[in-house]
Amino acid sequence: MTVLNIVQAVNHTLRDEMKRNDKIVLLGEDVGVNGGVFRATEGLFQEFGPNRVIDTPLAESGIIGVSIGMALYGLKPVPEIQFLDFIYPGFDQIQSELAKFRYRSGGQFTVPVVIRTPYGGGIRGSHYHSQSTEAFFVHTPGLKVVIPATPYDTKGLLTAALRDPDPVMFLEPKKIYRTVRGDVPDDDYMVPIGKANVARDGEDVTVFAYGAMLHVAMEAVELAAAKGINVEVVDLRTLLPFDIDTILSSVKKTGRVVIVHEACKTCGFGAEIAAQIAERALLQLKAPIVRVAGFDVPFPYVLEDEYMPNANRVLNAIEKVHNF
Amino acid sequence: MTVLNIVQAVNHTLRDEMKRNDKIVLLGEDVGVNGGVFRATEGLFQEFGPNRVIDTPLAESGIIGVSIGMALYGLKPVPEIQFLDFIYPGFDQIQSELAKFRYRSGGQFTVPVVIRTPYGGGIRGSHYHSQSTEAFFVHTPGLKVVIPATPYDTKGLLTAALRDPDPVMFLEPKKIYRTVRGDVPDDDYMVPIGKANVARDGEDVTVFAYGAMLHVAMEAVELAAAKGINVEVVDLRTLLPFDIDTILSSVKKTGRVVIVHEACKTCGFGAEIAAQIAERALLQLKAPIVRVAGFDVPFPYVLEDEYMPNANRVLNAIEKVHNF
Amino acid sequence: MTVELLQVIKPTGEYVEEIEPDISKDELRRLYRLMVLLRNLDIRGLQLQRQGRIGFFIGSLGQEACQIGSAYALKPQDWAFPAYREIGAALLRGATLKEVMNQYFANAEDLQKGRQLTNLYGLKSINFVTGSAPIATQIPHAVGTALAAKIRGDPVVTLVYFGDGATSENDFHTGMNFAGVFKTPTVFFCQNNHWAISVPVERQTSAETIAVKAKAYGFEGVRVDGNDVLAIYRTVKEAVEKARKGGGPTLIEAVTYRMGPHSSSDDPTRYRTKEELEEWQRRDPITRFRKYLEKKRIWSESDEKKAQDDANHEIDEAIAHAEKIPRPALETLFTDVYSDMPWHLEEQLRELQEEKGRKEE
Amino acid sequence: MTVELLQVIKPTGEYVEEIEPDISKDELRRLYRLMVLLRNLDIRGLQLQRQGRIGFFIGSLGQEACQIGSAYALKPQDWAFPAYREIGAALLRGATLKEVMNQYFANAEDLQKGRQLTNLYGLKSINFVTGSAPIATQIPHAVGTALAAKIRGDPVVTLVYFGDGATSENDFHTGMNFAGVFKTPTVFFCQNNHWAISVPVERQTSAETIAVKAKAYGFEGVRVDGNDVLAIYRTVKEAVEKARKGGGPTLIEAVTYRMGPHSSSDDPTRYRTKEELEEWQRRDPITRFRKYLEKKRIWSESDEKKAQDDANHEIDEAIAHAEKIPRPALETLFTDVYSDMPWHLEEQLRELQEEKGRKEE
Ligand SMILES: Cc1ncc(C[n+]2csc(CCOP(=O)(O)OP(=O)(O)O)c2C)c(N)n1
Ligand SMILES: Cc1ncc(C[n+]2csc(CCOP(=O)(O)OP(=O)(O)O)c2C)c(N)n1
Ligand SMILES: [Mg+2]
Ligand SMILES: [Mg+2]
Repeated sequence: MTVLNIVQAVNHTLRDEMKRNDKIVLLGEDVGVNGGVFRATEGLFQEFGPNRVIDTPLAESGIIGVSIGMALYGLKPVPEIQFLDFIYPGFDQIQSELAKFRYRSGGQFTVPVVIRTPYGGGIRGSHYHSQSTEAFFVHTPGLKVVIPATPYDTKGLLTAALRDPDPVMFLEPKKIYRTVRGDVPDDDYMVPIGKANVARDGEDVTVFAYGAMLHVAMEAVELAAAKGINVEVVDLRTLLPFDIDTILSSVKKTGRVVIVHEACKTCGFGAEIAAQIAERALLQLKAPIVRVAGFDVPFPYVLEDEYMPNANRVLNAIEKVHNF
Repeated sequence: MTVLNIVQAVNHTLRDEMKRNDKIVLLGEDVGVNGGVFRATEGLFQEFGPNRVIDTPLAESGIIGVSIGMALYGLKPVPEIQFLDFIYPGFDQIQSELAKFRYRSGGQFTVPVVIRTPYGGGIRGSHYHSQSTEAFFVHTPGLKVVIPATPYDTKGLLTAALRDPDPVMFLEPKKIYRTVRGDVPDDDYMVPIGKANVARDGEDVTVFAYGAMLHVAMEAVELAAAKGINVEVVDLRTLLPFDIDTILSSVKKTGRVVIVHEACKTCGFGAEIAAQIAERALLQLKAPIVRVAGFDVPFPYVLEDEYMPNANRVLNAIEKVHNF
Repeated sequence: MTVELLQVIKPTGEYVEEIEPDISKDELRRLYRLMVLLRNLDIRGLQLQRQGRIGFFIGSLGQEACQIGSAYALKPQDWAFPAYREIGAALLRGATLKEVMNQYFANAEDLQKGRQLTNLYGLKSINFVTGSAPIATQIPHAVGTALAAKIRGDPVVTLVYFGDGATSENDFHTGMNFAGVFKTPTVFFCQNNHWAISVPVERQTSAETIAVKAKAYGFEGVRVDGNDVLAIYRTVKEAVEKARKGGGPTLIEAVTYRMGPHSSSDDPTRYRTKEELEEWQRRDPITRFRKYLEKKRIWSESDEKKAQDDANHEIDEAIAHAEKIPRPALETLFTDVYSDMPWHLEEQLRELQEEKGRKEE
Repeated sequence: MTVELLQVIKPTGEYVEEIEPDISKDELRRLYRLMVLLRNLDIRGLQLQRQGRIGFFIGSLGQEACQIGSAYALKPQDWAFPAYREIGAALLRGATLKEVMNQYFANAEDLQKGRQLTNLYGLKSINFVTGSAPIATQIPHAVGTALAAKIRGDPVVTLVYFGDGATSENDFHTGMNFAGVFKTPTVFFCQNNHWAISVPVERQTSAETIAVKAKAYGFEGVRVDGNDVLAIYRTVKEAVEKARKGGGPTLIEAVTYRMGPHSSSDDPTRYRTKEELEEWQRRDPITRFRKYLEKKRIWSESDEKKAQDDANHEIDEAIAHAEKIPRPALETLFTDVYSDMPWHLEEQLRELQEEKGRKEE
C-alpha cells in the first residue's frame, strides 16, 4: 500500500505495466524529457529510454494515427493528448480509423490503443484547457470510455485498459489530479472496464457521477445527510459500455435520480442515463430525473466556479427530487 | 409553386439567395465545375463564376477554416462537406473556432458560416458515406443544427440559415434527396430556426423524428392507424436549439413517446429528448419512452436495411408504448 | 531532388538498357499477365455494378503499372497500406481473385464480412491493411507501423498508397512529417493521376511537382513515369532498399492518369475533355509493357490471347463462385465492434432477431 | 529560395546601410520604446501571475523584435491573426495598454468579457483577431480573410503569427496550401523560437529550415534574424507589398528564441540548458536595437531612463485601473454564445441567478 494522488497513480501504473509488457510505448507532446505537462510520465523517459517514451511533433492527428500504425504491428501504444480540448486535430483518426478498424477489416486488424488525456475544468484553464466532451466518444461505437475518480480506480482501470484488446479512451480528471489521494495497493490488480461502483449506499435518492464530479457529489451527499436525506452515490467509472445493471438496481432502490457531470448539459452523457432510465425503469421513478451539468456555453474563464456543478447545485437537485 | 425534390430545393435556394446577397460564396470539393457529387450546386459555377463558387483542394480543415476567415471579413461562406462522414479533418475548426469565436472575442468577431453537408444512410454507402453524427454538433454550444425533411422546409430553413447571424450546421438527408418531392413556393420565405412542426396530429402516441426518418415515421403511423392507433408526429427540424414547447405540449397530449433517429442510439439526440421529457413531463408519461435508432455499430454495408430504422420497427415501438 | 520523370520503357516499347531492372523472363511475363488480369477485372467490375450485381465499384484503369510495379518491389515481410484502388497490389502480394471477388460481392466468405464498399480490401496474411474511404488516413498508419518495426529492430518496410488529392489532406502532412522526424522506413507512393474526382491536380497544389513536397520534411522526393511498370519497380525498389538500410523515407510521385471514372458514381465527361483522355490512352501502361515484352521477344500474339482468355476465365469463375455465396449472417452486424460483444450489442442483436422473427411469421 | 538569415543590425549595433529601411528618427525611437514597454510588460505580467493577481501568463520575452518589426510593416486596413504571444503587435497597431491590462485581469471592461486566458487578445477596431489556444487554427483564417479581400478587390493583406511547433499541425499545411492554390495576399510569419514547450525544433521537422517548407506549396519562403527589428520590418514589408500587388503569399521564418518560460505553468530548466539561454541573451533584440540607435546618435542614457520609467509608470497605471474593475457580470456567462440568447440559455441563466440568490440569503 502506498498513498498516491491520481497523477501519481497514473505514473506508477504506466511504469509497472511498461516493465511487465515491453510492447507498451508512450508517445505525445512533452511526455519525454519533460515528463508531461502534468508530470504523468515523469521519469519514464529516463527509465525506459527514447524507444519507449517518445516526444512527438506537435500534431495530434499524427500522434493518434502513428499509434494506430504501431498497434497494427503489435505494439501497445499509449498516446497522451496534452488536453482533451486539443484532441480534435486527431478526431478523424479516432472516428474513422481507431473505432472502426476491427469492424471494417472483419476482425483481421485490431488497434488496441489506449489514449490518455486529462479532461475537465477546475484549473482556471478557460475554453481550451477545461472541456469535458466525453459524450463524443460515448457516441462512437468501437471505443471504450473510462474515467476514474480515485487513485485506486485509476490504477485498476488503467491496468485493465492497458491489457484490453480494444481501443480505450482513458480520460483523467485533471481537477483532482493532485487533490484526491488514497491508498493504492502495490500489487498488480484490475478494476474491470464496464462496472460501476456504488461509492456510497443510500435509500432515498441516487446520484450518478464520474470523474471529478464524484467528489462534488460526495460533498453534496454529506450536506443532504445532515438534512436527513440518505443518498446513494454511483460512480459510473466506465461510460461505454456503461453498467446498466448497477444503474437500474440503484434506481429500483431509490426511485429518485440526480445525474451530475461537468460537460455541457445538452446531449451530454447524462442524457443517455436519463433516457435509459425513462425506457427501462419508468415505473420505479418517484420523481423527475434531474441533471446537474455544465451550462450550454463554451467553457468560461473568470466565471468558472459559476459554470462548474458544485455541491450546492447538487444538493438543490437532491432536495428537489427528494421533496417531489 | 414548383414541384421540387430536396436536392433541387437546395439548389434553387442557393441560387435565389446568391442573387439577393452577393456576399454568399460557395466552396468545397467538386462543387464548381462538377456541380457537387449530389448536384446540389449544379449550374451555380456557370452562373456566378469562380469567385462565388470555388472548387477547393481536398481538405475539410481548409474548407471550414478558410470559410471562417472569409466570414470574419464579412462574406457569407457556405462550405459544402461532401459527406458528413468526411467532416472530421475539419472538426477542430468547428469545435475550437466556429462555435466559439463570438463568445471568446466578447462578441467582437462573428463567423456566421453555413456548413451544408449530406448525412445519413440509405444509399448503400457503407461506413463512410452513411453516418448520422448530428449529436456531436448538438453537444457543441455556439452552433445551430438544422435538418429539413421536406422540400418546402429545405428552402425555408436554408433561407433562414443563410440569413442567420450565427453558424449553422445544415444537414441534408441524402437518402431522400431525390425521393421526396413537394410543392415549393417560388417566392422568398423562411421557416424559422428553432421551431418544430407537427407533421401529423394524433392523440395516442407521439413520434419524434427528423430528416429521412420523418418519412419512415409517417409510414409507420399509417400502419398504426390501420390498427386504430392515432399517432402524432413531430418533425423536430431544428435540433439545436430544439423546440421544447412543441415537444412538451405533444407529450402532454399523448403521454406516450417514441423517438426515431438513424444515428447510433447511445448518446444520440434521442437521449436528449428523452431526458428532457423525463425531467419536465414525467407525470404526463403513461409509458416508458422508446427510442428507435441505429444500432451501436459502425455503419454497415450489406446489412444496411437491417441497421436502418424502418416502419416496422417504429410500428413495434408505437404498439409497445401504446399497449403498455 | 529529381524532378525529371524516370522512364525505362519509352512509349514505343524501346527501353533504356542501363537502367533496365534485372527481372527474369518468367517474372516479366507474370507481371504482364497480372496487369491484364487487373485491366479485365476493372472492366468487369464496372459492368457488374452497372448490372446491379454489386453495389459499387472503384477501379484502377490506367494505373495498373503503378500497382504492379510498386508492390513487386516489396518483400513478404513488408507492409502495404492501400487507399482504395490497389487491388492489383493485393493480387501481386498473394491475395486470390476468389477472395477479392467475395469482397466485391460482400458475401459471407468475404473476410471483411460484407462491411465495406468494393475494393476497400485487406488481407492480414499478406500484410495488406484494410483500407478506408477517408482520404489520407492510412498515411500515418504506415509511418506508425514502420516506426514500430524500427523500434523492434525488424527489417520491415512499409509502402503507402495515396492520390494527388490526398496530398492536400492533414494526414499527408502529419505522416510525412513524422516519417521525416523519426526517419522511418516508409515509402510514400503517390499516384498522381491528375484528378481528384472532378478537381484537377493544379487545384490541389501550386507546387511545381508533388515530389518536391518531400523537401518540407527533410527527405527525398522523386518522380517516375507512372505508366512504366519497370521504372516504377526500379524507383520503388531503390526507396525500399534505402529504407531497409536505415536511410529513412522517400516520397515517390508516379505520374499517371485515371482513365476511368472516379468510381461507378462518377461521370467524368462533366469535367474533362475527350482529347485529354485520348492523349493518355496513347500512353496506356499495358500496351507499353506489351511492346517492351514483344521487343524482347518474350511475348507473342498467342501469349496475349491466352493471357486475356485466362484472365476472363478466372474472373468468370470467381464471379460464379462469389455470386452463389449468401450474404453475411445477421449477427455480423454486431460482431467485431469489440473483441467481445458487450451487453448493449447483445441486446440490440436480440431485438433485431426477434423483430426479424416476428416479420417472418 | 533564400535560406540565409537576413540581418540589418549586427549584434554590435553596426548595420548594413544598403538594406537599412527608411524609417524616421522619431519612428525608430517610438519602435524602441514599444519594445521596452513590451519587455517590462512581460516581466510584470509574470510577476502578477506569481503574486496570484492574474490567473495565467504567457509572454514574448526575447521575441519583441518579431512583434514590433512585423506589425509595423502593415497598413491600417491589413489584418493580423495572432497566436498568443502577440501583444506587442496589438499595441503597435493601436491597442491601448489599458485595454490589454483589462484583458489580463479579465475584468468587466475586458472586451473579451473575461472569457479568455491572458494574452488571448483581440481588438476588432484594429483588425487584430482574437486568438485561441489551439495551435495553428488561425492560419486558415488568415488565408480566408485574404481570399475574401481578394474576391472583393480590396487592397488588404493578412499577416498570421505562429510558432515553429505550429508547422507540424494540420492547419499549417492546410492554410499554406490554400494560400498557394488561391494566391492569397497572406504573409505567414513563423517565429521559430526553437522550442514548443519542451520540444526542440529539431523534433518538429527534419527540414533544413522552416522557410523551405514554402516550396511544398509553390511560393517563396525566406529567413530573417528574428532578433533584428529592422531586418524583420524590411522582410515583412517586402512580403506585404508583394502580396498587395497580387504576387501571392510568402512564408517568413524569423529565427529567434523564447527567453522566458513557455508560460507561467512551465519550468524550462527541466529541458534546456543555462548555456543555451545565456547564448541567446547575448543576442537580445532590445539591446541590439539600442546599440543601433546609439550608434546613430538618436538615443541617450537619459532617453533610456525615461523610456523605462514611462513604461513602468504606464504599466502601473494600467494595473491600478484594471485591478479596481469588478469581474464581468454573471450574465456574461451566457451572452455571445449566439447573437440572441435561446430559451435554454435563458433558463440556465435564470436557474443560476436563483441559486446565487438562495445562496446569498
Ligand atoms: C476526407 C475525405 N474527403 C472527401 C472524400 C471524397 N472523395 C473520395 S475520393 C476523392 C478524391 C481523391 O483524389 P485522389 O487523392 O487524387 O485519389 P484518386 O481518387 O485520384 O485515386 C474525394 C474527394 C473522402 N473520401 N474523404
Ligand atoms: C492543438 C494543440 N495541441 C497542443 C497544445 C498545447 N501547447 C500549447 S503551446 C504548445 C507549443 C507551441 O509551440 P510553438 O508553435 O513553437 O509556439 P511557441 O509557444 O514557441 O510560441 C503546445 C504543445 C495546444 N495549445 N494546441
Ligand atoms: Mg487523383
Ligand atoms: Mg516555438
